[in-house]
Amino acid sequence: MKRILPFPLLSATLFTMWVLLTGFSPGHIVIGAAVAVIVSRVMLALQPEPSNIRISSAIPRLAGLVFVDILRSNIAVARIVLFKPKERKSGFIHLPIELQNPYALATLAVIMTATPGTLWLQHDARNRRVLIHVLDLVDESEWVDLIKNRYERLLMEIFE
Amino acid sequence: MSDARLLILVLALPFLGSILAAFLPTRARNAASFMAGLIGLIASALLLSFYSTLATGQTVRHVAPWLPSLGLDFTLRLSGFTWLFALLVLGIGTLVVLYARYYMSEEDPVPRFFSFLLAFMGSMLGVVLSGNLIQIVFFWEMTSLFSFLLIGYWHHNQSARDGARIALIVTCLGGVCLLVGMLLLGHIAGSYDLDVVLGRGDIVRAHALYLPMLILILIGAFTKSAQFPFQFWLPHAMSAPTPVSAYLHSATMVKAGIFLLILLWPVLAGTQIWYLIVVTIGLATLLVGAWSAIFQHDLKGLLAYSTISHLGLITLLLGLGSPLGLVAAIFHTVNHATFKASLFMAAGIIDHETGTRDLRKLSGLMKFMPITATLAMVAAAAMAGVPLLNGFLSKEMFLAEALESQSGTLLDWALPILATLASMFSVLYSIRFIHQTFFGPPPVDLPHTPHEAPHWMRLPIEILVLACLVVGIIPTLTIGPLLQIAVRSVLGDRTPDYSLAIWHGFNMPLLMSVIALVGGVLLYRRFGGRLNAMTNSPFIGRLKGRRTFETVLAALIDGASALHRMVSTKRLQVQLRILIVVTLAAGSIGFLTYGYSVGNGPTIMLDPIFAVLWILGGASAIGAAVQAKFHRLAALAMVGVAGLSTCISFIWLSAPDLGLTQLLVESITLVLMLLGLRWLPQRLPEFWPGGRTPFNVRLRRGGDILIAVAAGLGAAAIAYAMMTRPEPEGISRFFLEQAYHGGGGTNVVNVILVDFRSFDTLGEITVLAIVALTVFSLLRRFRPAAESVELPVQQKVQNAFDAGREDREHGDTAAHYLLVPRVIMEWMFPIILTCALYFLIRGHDLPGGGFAGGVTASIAILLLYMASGTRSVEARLNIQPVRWISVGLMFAVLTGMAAWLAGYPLLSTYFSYLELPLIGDMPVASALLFDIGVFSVVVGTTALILIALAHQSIRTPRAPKPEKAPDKIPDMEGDT
Amino acid sequence: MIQSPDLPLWAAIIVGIFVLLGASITLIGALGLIRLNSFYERVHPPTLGPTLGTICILVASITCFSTLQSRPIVHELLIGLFVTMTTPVTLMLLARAAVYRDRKEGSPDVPQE
Amino acid sequence: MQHLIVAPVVLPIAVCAVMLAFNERRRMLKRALSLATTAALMVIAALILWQADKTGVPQVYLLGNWSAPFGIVLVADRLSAMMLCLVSVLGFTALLYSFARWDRSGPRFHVLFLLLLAGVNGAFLTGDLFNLFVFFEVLLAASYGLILHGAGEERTRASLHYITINIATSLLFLIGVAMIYAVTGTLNMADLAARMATVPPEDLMLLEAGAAVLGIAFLVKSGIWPLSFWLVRTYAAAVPPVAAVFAVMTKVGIYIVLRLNSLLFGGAWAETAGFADNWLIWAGFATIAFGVLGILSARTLSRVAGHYVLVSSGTLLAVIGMGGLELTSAMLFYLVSSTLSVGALYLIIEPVERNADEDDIIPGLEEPVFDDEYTGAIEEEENEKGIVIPGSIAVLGGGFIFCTLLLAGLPPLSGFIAKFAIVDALFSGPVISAKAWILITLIILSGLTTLVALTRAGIDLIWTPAEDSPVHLNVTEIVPIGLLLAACLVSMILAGPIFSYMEAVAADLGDASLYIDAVMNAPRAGEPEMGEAL
Amino acid sequence: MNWPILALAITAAQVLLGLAMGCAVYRVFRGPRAQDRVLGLDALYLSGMLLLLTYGIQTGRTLFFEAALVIALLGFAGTVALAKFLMRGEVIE
Amino acid sequence: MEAVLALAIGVLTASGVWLVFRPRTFQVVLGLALLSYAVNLFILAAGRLRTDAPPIIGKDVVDPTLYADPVPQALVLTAIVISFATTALLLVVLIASRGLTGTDHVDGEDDQ
Ligand code: NA
Ligand code: NA
Repeated sequence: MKRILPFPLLSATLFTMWVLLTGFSPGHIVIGAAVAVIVSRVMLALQPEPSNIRISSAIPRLAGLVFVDILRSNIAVARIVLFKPKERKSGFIHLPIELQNPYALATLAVIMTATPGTLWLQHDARNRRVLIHVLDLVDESEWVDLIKNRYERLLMEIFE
Repeated sequence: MSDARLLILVLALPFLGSILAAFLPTRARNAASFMAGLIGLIASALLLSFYSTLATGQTVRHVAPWLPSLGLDFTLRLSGFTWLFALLVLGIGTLVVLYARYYMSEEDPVPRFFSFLLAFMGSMLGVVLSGNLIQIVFFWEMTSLFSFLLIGYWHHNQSARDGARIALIVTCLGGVCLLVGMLLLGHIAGSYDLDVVLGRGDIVRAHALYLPMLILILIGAFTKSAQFPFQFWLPHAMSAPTPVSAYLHSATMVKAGIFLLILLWPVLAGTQIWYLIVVTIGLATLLVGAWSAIFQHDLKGLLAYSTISHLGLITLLLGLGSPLGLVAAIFHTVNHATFKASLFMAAGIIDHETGTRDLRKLSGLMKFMPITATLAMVAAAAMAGVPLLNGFLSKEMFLAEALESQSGTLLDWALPILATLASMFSVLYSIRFIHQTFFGPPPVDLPHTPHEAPHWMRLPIEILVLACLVVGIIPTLTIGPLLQIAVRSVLGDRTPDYSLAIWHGFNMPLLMSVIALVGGVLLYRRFGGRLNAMTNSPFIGRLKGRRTFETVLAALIDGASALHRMVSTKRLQVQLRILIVVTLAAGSIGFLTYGYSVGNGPTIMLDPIFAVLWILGGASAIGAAVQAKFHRLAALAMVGVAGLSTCISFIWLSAPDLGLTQLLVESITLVLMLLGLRWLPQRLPEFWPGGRTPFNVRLRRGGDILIAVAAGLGAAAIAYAMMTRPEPEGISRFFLEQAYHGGGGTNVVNVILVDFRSFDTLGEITVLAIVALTVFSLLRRFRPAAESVELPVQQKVQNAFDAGREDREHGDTAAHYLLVPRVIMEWMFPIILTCALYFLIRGHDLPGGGFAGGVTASIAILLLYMASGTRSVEARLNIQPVRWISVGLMFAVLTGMAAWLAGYPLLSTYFSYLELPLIGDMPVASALLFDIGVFSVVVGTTALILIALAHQSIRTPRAPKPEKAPDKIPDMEGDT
Repeated sequence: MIQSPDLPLWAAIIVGIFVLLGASITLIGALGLIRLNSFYERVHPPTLGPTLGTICILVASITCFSTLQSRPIVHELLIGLFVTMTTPVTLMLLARAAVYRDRKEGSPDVPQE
Repeated sequence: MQHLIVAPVVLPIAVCAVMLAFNERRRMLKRALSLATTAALMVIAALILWQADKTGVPQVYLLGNWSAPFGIVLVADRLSAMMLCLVSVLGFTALLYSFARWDRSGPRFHVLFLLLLAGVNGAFLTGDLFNLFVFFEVLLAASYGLILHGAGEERTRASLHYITINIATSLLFLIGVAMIYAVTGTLNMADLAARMATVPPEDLMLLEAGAAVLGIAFLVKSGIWPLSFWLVRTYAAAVPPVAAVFAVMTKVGIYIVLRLNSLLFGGAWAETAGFADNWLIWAGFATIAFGVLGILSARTLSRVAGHYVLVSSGTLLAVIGMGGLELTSAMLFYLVSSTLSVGALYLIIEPVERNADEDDIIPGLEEPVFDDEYTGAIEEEENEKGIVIPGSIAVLGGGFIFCTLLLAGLPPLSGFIAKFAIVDALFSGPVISAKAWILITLIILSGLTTLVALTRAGIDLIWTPAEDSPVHLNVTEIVPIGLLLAACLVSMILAGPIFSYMEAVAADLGDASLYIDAVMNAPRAGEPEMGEAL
Repeated sequence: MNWPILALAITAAQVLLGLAMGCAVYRVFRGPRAQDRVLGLDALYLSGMLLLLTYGIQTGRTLFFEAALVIALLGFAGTVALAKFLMRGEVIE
Repeated sequence: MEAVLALAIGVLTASGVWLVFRPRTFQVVLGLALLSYAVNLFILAAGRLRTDAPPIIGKDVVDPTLYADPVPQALVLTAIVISFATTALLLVVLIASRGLTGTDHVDGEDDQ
């Protein structure tokens, strides 16, 4: 199984993608399967870092959390843009971080950046810290707490 | 009686001999000369066999079709006159061959000499034997060519090279004039056939184009025969080996012009304008030549000017227009050939034996070479017109004709006087030639000790001198019949009565002869001693023909260069401006003719968003134009905005395929530009001295703005006119109707690309392949500018930063920077590839296709390179772009060729919908296979270009930097 | 003007509202590009478009096409997925580049490494 | 063998696809393949010519089996067949010549060379306006690659101009095609010709403007003044075999002008008949005059050759403008003769100049600053000394003289006949017009100036003693030059039959309906003759 | 039913998106730094993508979906390249 | 729509022409890019404008009046590909020229 489908999650994604794109005809399901198997083997050549994602309830919890956060921050940022509140102050934060798995880091980076109001700048692997920029920096520790407690924990659960 | 076809042999023999000689070994002097001599003899013998035919007054013709549609047949024609002339060419040619055998040194590549000589002989025969005006010109030009090679035979001498070049240019100039003249003559006479033309003299002379035609033909003849003012090339041709001079300036080359004038005399002569031009030129040449000859110190120079003078004499005779003049001209042509050839040969012997031709050094050679001296004296006497020699006879006829001239102009009384004067000069230089060479004290300081030449070398001179004597003493028995045949063939019924007797009683011509002889002797006694001290001929010496020629030529070249610089440019900007302006002008012709009108077809209502889109797009285009010089990145972004507007417009205007493709191309082009930008120099804002942009710069910019606005307005106006017109009933309907039923696809655009017009697509992928290979090979030799070789400043700073911190290693900054993006972009690689396959597969029915798919795939590769770096990617993936291109091209071509198997034309498609169990309807179109080929080529191409560009950054400069050496040599060829 | 698609009223209302909503949110995000003062502030609002703006318009699109073709058409989800994956990449790279450039010029607003 | 018509295009592409599959190190294999291909192209072209002449009607090939005007058609009539022959002869000889060493001064020479031939052949064969654009691009792209072949500063600089101008010109081409399509709704040249008469009068302005813009695109390629300043420099920068085939590239532009002028403005339709003639004549005159000035002021042989290319283009264009059966056939003969001769000249220039300056063998071929890390082993520039053949100077001199004669229009080679035929045709009318006189003067001037320039150069380079070392000539250098000169000699001897062929071509051109009918009624495969028009 | 109100809503949405694009282009023009322009270009592409989606809804055709997909999936390539160029001085190292 | 597109073509052309006349290679490349947008739109315009009528047909009998003219679209597609290729080549040549001559002036030498 591992030899035919070295990256099952990827293959599944590709298959789903193919079927979504082409429609649910039997022919395309066959082709989609073939594409999923063949193309995912390309990744073998690229030798990505091994990932061992644990399928658990943490995934839907994270997704829900992200969705709600995105909604909230959308409103928050829209408010800032439209009304330009005086008290606002933006700034950079150095954030210590335990995560080391690159996939976990990538996911965190995507979440942070996709959420309006926060921006991931870079991860310093040697000093185990990330640099982020926050649009509405009311209290630095609040952000640290938010990220460490809400996201990092869930991500640890999924990836490490 | 002889077969006319023998003429072919006569003409061909010299050429065959020439080719043969060219292949002889360099030192085969004897073989070459023997063969050449033999050819001369055989050809002469063949010619002699025509005597009986020609004696009856007939003309021999041989016609072979060559270019019938242009009225050009290969015609050989032998009349009495041409027969005599051909004999002269061959006879003297044979003697020259014999002479040259001894004259030419063993060190010289003699076979080549004989090869040229024979070819020249053949060309001369060609001129003489041609029965077609154009054919005459044909061989005429060939004589120019081969004389050029002969004159330049000793091309290690500067003077030989110059002499050859001047002769070639002057005679070829005449040649082209002659060609046009002959064409006009043929046009007037209605045929190029010589016999036809000769029969239509009256028509020709009465024609409106007679004068231009005459002038053109005369220029041809005069340049060849070294008539004033074209005479200057002839003395310079003396740098040729003496046998060549003997041949060219006695019987051939210079006589070609005379030949032509005699040949066409019945057609052209007899008008007032003919008389005025030809007589004047002939007279001028006669005098100028004779006068100049007196003052030459070089034996050959003296003979050269004497030749010019005698040619002038003959021309003058022809110009008179009287039949007797013609007789005299023909007679003198023959005579001059004999004595001049022998004199040249004698001069050659003197040169050969003493090592000099300088009259001032030569002296008293009579003692050393008595036989040669005697021969030379006889020949010189003939040249001077001494009685009992042939020169005397024809000169008497000339003087008689000079007296007879009745044109009613000043020339009538000037001619006899000037003719006598010229004869006197002739005597003078003949005496000088003989006296200074053979008499006087023994010579001192000669390069060689002179002695008599070998017997065989003297033999040709002996024969020629004998001819001078025999003709001079018993003309009626010797030259008489031959001359009669020749004259009759030219004049026909107009042939006059003439007498070749030596004694005509005491008459004016005899008196003039005596005056000339006595005068010449007296003049030599009076002034002969002073001649050696003169460096220049008085009066005429100022007319430096050659210098004038060179000056004119140089002025022409300088003028041309200056003019050329004025009407051309090396600058790209100017060229582009011209291109656009010319296009604008050309494009507006239609509008100026028919007026501009807007059509009345259906239009569509404006979508507000479309207007917004183009406010942005247009502003960005202008912004890009303004910013491109100093803010390249900004300009690039603005071009990107305009590009996006274009993409969205495509989609809005019902062209989803275009939108899709353009979007993909946009991305890849942007990356390409950035890859290139790396190697461009920094641009700093302009600083003009004084702080103001100079006026000329502002003027240029203003002009550019004007042109640009005009171009924009033009494009807009035309586009609007197009769009508002009702659509013509064109071919598009067919494609819409047939795409599915005939082409098996619902995306009509794609069906057009891979089926209806798949040949276009084949060409298109070929272009892609070519460009990729070109880029690749160009970049192999890429050499960046000095300041770009180094790392970009950003990387240097970042590396320094990494090096300066304890907690960092080299490359950490980049690694940290790219960590997250790299992870994401690597995992997107298979996703994008899947997308690429999706575009490929669906293209036939929906927007997409091989090109879109291919570009998508190469963007996947590109992202990988950007995220992970060249070395890292190539350590893992071996992309082998060239192989992709190769396979793709093969796929496309083979798919197209598959149709041949079924008996259909290339690229005919096959499609059907397969009913597969479980799977259902599957479209199977061969066009899809073709599209796969396209896909493959596009992937290979784009990847090759991007990778080749990307590789420049990691190439190692020659200056050793071992730590930066590449880990691995990537294989772009697909061969491990 | 192009006619609107042939939809039942309920769907038309959903589509209309979501399209307008998505466009408005995107516009607000874009306004941020104009209204905010520094680059690091301007980086944030454009994510309104890729996130909520996109979601709204995708919802409209899914509703519209699913209704039109009477079966769930959800390939729009892919766009959402891709945008979510790619936009952060560009923004973080760009912002980091900006930090580097500002730092090199000695700007006091950016933190030292 | 109905597929023969498509072979000149497809064969080189297919061979290139195969060649690309092999590593560049397999040089002998590639040489063998490309030489065999060019030889085959000569045979194919000869067969097509024979077929076209035998049948007398244009042979039509429906690509994809779609009938005209919908699909793309290839049309091989006498004119295209003649052009195919011309380019194949030049291609074969230039390729052979390149074996002397030029094919090694950069990678992928053979592929680019063959694709250039494919592009040129496609342009000569296609009967579709847009397909013409595509093949123009093929030949241009290949020419970009070939001009850069050997790299070096001058080549790069020259090609920068060349490429920029040609890209701009290609855009004009597209604009022209679009305008014509907008008015007529078709791209097929025969269909276009047939529709000319039905264009509504209010659309004529667009049609003519489109044709004019299109014409500019072709005229740039054919080297007309003042749009041709790039040409001389570009050709001079190219390596000799490339320059030799480039000699045919201007003729592609000429061919198209001739073809479209006769099809669209040939007088079948009075409204626009002779639309371009006067412009062509005066532009042609200007081009000849410019070329003459250039020849006189040229300091190097390749510049003489380049300006001669201009002279010949100018002559051809002026003659096209003047028209007439006799003049056209003379012009066609001149086209063939001048192309072959200038090709030979480009080939001989380098050995001649090599004699003068031994140490500058490949100008501009400098060492790259970077180590070559791609594959290596391609361009070991062993300056292989040729075999010292006996009398190499003589051979060289002989060849050079022949070239001079050809270009100056002197006998005994075809240049003389060509010049004669044109002037003869100009004189053939009852009244000789002022334009005819101007053209004659210019032709004669150009011949003379060529003579002056080439003699001067030839004497300096060949005769001036500098022969401390004999010239090294390769057999692969002599044979191609010899072949081209022999072709000129043969065309002199066989002038009769060649001229009757040219007259047939001219007659074909005079009758557009022949072409139109052949294309529009060409039957699809698998359908009865005269299949239903779709 | 074709609801005019829906047509109006979509057109209005398009105009709003157009204004969003205008804001982005403003940033491209204004700068002041290269990163601002790049940011503007990126935002422009996203608005353009949404515009295409609304056009798909407006016409009821799924044909324009792929173009939007291309922007979503590949549009960032250009921005990445620009960002890398700013940061590292070259796009591919 | 027609007028807007015509103006768009005009502005693109004018900007492109202006840039093509400039002395720096990069300007010329950008100019050619703008010109090729203009030309592509121009070709599309030659087939007349249609909105909401992409030439993607059903499988039944086709009414040609319902679709935009597909021919110009096919031509533009080919033109896009070719101009992409030649632009890439020009770009490479210009950086090669810059490397060899040391300047990015189109003539390979600075005139001032
Ligand atoms: Na964010
Ligand atoms: Na003396």
